[in-house]
Amino acid sequence: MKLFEYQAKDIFEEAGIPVPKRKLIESASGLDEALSATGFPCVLKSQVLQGGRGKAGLIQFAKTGQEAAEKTGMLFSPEKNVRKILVEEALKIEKEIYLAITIDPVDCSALIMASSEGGMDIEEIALTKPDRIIKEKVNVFRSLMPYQARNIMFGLGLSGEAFKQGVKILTAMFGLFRKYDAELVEINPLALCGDGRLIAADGKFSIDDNASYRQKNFAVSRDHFSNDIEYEASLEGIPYLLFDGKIGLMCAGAGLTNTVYDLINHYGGSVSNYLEFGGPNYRKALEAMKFTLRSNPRVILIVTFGTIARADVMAQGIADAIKELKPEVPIVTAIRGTGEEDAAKILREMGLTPLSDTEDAVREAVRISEGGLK
Amino acid sequence: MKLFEYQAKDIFEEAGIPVPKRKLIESASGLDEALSATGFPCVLKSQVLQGGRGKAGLIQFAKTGQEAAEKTGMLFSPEKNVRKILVEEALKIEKEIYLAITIDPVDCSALIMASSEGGMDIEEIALTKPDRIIKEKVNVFRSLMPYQARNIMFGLGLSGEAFKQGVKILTAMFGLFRKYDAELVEINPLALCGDGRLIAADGKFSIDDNASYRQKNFAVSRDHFSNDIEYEASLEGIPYLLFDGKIGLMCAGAGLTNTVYDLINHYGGSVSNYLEFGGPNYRKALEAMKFTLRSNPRVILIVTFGTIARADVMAQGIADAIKELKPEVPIVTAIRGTGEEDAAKILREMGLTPLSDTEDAVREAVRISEGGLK
Amino acid sequence: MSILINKKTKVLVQGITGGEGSFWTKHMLGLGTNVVAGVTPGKEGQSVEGVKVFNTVKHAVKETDADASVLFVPPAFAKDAAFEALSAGIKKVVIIAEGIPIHDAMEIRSAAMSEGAMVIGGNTSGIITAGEAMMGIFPYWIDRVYKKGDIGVMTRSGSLTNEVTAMLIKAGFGVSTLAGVGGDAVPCTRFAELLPLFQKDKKTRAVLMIGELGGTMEEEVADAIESKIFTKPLVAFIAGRTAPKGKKMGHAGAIVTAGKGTVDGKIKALEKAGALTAARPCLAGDLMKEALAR
Amino acid sequence: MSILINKKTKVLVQGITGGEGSFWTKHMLGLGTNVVAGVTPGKEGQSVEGVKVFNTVKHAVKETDADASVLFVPPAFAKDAAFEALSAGIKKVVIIAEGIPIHDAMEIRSAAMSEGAMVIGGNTSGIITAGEAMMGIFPYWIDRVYKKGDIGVMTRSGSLTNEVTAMLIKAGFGVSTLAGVGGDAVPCTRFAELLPLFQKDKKTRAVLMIGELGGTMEEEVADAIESKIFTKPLVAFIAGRTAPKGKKMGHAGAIVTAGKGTVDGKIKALEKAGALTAARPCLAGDLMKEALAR
Repeated sequence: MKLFEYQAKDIFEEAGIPVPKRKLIESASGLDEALSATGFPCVLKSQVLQGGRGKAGLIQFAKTGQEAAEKTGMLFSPEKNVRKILVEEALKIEKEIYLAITIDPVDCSALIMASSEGGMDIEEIALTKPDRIIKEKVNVFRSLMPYQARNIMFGLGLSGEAFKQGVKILTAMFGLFRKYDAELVEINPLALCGDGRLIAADGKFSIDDNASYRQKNFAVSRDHFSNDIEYEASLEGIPYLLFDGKIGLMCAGAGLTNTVYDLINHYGGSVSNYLEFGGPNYRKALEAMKFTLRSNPRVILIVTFGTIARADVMAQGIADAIKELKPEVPIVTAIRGTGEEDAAKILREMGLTPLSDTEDAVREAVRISEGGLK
Repeated sequence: MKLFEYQAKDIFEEAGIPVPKRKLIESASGLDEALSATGFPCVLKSQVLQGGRGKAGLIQFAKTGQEAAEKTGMLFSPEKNVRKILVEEALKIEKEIYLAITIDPVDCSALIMASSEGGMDIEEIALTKPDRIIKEKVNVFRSLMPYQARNIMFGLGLSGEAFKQGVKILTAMFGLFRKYDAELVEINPLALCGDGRLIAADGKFSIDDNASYRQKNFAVSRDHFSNDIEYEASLEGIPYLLFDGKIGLMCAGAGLTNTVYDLINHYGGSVSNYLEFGGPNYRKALEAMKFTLRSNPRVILIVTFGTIARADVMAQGIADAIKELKPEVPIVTAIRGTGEEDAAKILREMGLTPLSDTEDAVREAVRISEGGLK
Repeated sequence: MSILINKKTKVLVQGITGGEGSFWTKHMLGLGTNVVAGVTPGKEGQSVEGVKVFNTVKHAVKETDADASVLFVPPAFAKDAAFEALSAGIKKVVIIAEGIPIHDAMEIRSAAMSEGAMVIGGNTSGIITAGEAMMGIFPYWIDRVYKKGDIGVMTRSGSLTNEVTAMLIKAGFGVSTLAGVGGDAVPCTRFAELLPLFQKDKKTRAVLMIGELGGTMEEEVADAIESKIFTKPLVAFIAGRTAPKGKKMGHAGAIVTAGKGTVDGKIKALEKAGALTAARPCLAGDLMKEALAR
Repeated sequence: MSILINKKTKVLVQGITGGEGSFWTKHMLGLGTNVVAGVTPGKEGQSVEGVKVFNTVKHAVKETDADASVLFVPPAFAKDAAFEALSAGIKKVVIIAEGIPIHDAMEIRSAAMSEGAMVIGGNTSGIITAGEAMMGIFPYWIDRVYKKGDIGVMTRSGSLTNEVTAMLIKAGFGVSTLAGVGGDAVPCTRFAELLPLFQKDKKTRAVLMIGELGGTMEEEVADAIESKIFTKPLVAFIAGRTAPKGKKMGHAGAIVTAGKGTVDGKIKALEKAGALTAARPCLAGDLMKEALAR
């Protein structure tokens, strides 16, 4: 789960990492109080998870109360549809540093990356000037050692107080990385300010979803999703993505679902939703079909090839769902795997024509979705 | 530093390890309040660091208030000279388990030892029936894993609730071992009570002196020493032991001091104190001589062979100490190492006869201590 | 011959008394797997499908010389169970569990590497040597999916593996050993680490790799081919070629980030190294014939 | 020849700008030691006794190919400095500091073992190859203490080493390499681990071991002789034979506990293995003659 900037900064602050003066507001009414905490100039930062907020106009500067009020109104407008704004003091930044900790899956070490050329173009720098990125690996059974933090900070060209502060910040970041089962802890930019202080001006923090059972401080909320359906599906534990195409997918297994998605594109079709109901969800055909229908598909395509996720159980679930939901759209199936003969029988009894080849099913679904007769 | 039983139990309790109901008293006046907490029967446990408290009569049972008062008075009497008593509920023990974590210096792992034959005779069992001791090593870069705790608890023959509690207790012990830089964490006996509970009936906890800079919760106190001189020397950082012989040692280096101690015994002499003033203390000749004189020696024997601990600096320190303290006992020296020529000169100027051979010096000191003329 | 497991491998099942553990123990035995012991703490003395249950792996290994272990434990306990197997000297461990915390996976892989062991998974169907033995959850009873043959298969997926392998069988091939490295972002064994085993195995003529977008495992395979660590024919199918950037579709490992891990990049690297890549599952069989004819 | 260090060893000094670091750098150079670099964080660009100072070991190694490091850092920083040296690929590290926390020492020794490196110390005078090079704090300028010769010396002590070595010199012998394993309860290198090096070294005819009560290092040496890992003559002096039981006299390592580590036990084990043990330091020379004459 990705945390929002305001959550990341709260965690940073708790760990002793310097962050700007700031206040979160959820409506324009909180602005005055926030401004009295931050002063001017200030920054209005929309709390959304997508990247490139600056270029999308979701980060605004203001020098006066009036300017701040106007821009806050703009961001909260239905057009921008921002739900939370972090109001912050504007920093006088002399230099932007990049600092991140992630996982190296090959070495199985924690990978620290740093660059003295932080800021918006860090991905570009990673691609074009990889030597400008300093790397240091940390054995997962050991902690970050002070010498490793020093290696980084000397590599960044820091000295004096900023050097010492940098060592402390990185050490604190590593503690957070381990404590919160993080996939990524990133400060970008870590601002070296005019007064010599280092301040985390922006931060990313991503917590491993598989560790949610032991990381209960943060819950997925509606804010994490771009629409209600994806949010509600996530509450059911069903992987779901909404698209604007014509075929509603109900598949099992990420690899197979991705492949079906590719095949639909290959045959010129389009997808109205991506949905997996295999694995632990293979008895959830009813819920899966409800979510699929909400994407307004012209046809539902069901492809499975399960082992534990038994074909007959899935087919029965689909039969029951059809009885209850009475979908008006045609349904194409290729349900294979454990119990597939029984599955075919169940589907035939429902009046469907079960197919056994994935490509046959995809072609049929594409044909129907493009106006062909069922 | 060894902790007292009451300190160990406080730490255990903080970590969630079950301990008996108890109250520490420092005089007989606290007894009634303590008894109201523990009830009867109770145990009066003298808080001293030596082993074999039971056999020395330092642990007493009482069934009534009167009995408790009598025995408390006895323990606090000048003869026994106990400074603190832990008053505890008496447990109904069905089985005594031994559980300890220490360091394996060869493997550099944490070594867990356990036995279902705990209690007073555990050292005997370790020698005569080593197969009754279950061992499990923990890589120092990893934590104790649940499976390791299970290996131990199954090995002890536990099951059901006691098994689960045992896993928790050992896990907590391991946490304490690492958190407090422990050399030894021991529960003996871990009492399996009539009601199925496991309770730490007695505990040993030893914290690495070298880690005292980061383990500030516990300070050495007068209670840790058998006399004032050893306590005061420890406050100066000077290793010191008081004996009842005739030669006061002022030596440098543990190995050399031990060797001089051996040589004195070899030549039939006896030692009034063991004292090292080398290493970081090599400029503390005055303090060292004060402590040495307090052991009432018939002769002071000074043997050093230093590199960083410069001979000339030590000799000058001794000369200054003689001027200030004007000791009446004779002084025999063998001060060698860096600057030894200057050292010899300084000592001669003080009227001493510096020797250069350790055995010569030892023989001379023994001779004088046994009544020979200086 | 085969890689990783065969009829003689002495298999231990951790979590054998659970629902999945006992169900799959029956099927592993059914395929001929030499399941010698099971472990469930507190259940020593019981038996499952005739297999003796022990309290600890240490005890099970002492009594049965088990030399491989398959874990049917929930993801939160996978690290403990894997460490228990490794500490008892077992050098081949398969973790089926889906949802292992990534920091745990890091530790498991680290421990395995430092102990010279191979942990396969998590989030995998496991390993199957067709007609001989399996450690995992394969529908070996469906003839058109896993038939004995001489093609080694390695995969990141579950259902997709059934799909693609069925195509291979349809084209007249069979499988020597199939190893699922699992769909997690930090698999404990990586594709390229299986290649030396397939290279050495006389019964494996060629390898089919079923990959996915995200990560760099397929690129590492291309490197291994380039540097002649693996010289047999290799055919790859890679899912997710049309997945929208930045959207999380399924497996945690399948995230397109920082310009790396795209299907295009993987295909280019593999083809440059001389491997053939199938655009659709149904092409895997024909491409394998082509690769073997070269 | 010699063990561990010689004239060619490229020595790094960590903590070179401190009082002790600079003092002993001068003396190491004075003996002919090839000190190639120093490290003190924040002091890069300075020099000490003509030796260049770097901010990090990584940088120092890159610039100078240093292959051994001696640490003049306070005990609280020993672990960090040792790990820094190991991580930069240095395989020989000497830690002088007295007072390293025992849990830190465990971690240092563990790391060294897993990286195939040798860390000597802490709480040691270090290593000296007489007349060639030293990493540590030896009074090499006192002729009667460290003279070139063919007796390898290994010791747990400082001042006592001077005492006993002087007796060896007095008897006409000299020293090939002297290695102090240090007086701590958890030395990062143990006596028995030095024996294969002395065994291999052609310039070492025999070994003098200066031991102490407590621990089991001397018993391990007896085992190494029994199992023919070490076959040259060995003479031992062991301090503390009359130390009262249970009293803590000096070194943390020198505690008599649980019936193990007594001087009597050590002497019995060594003599059984065929080593000679000196009852007093002054007998070491004569015993060495006897051992070599056998």
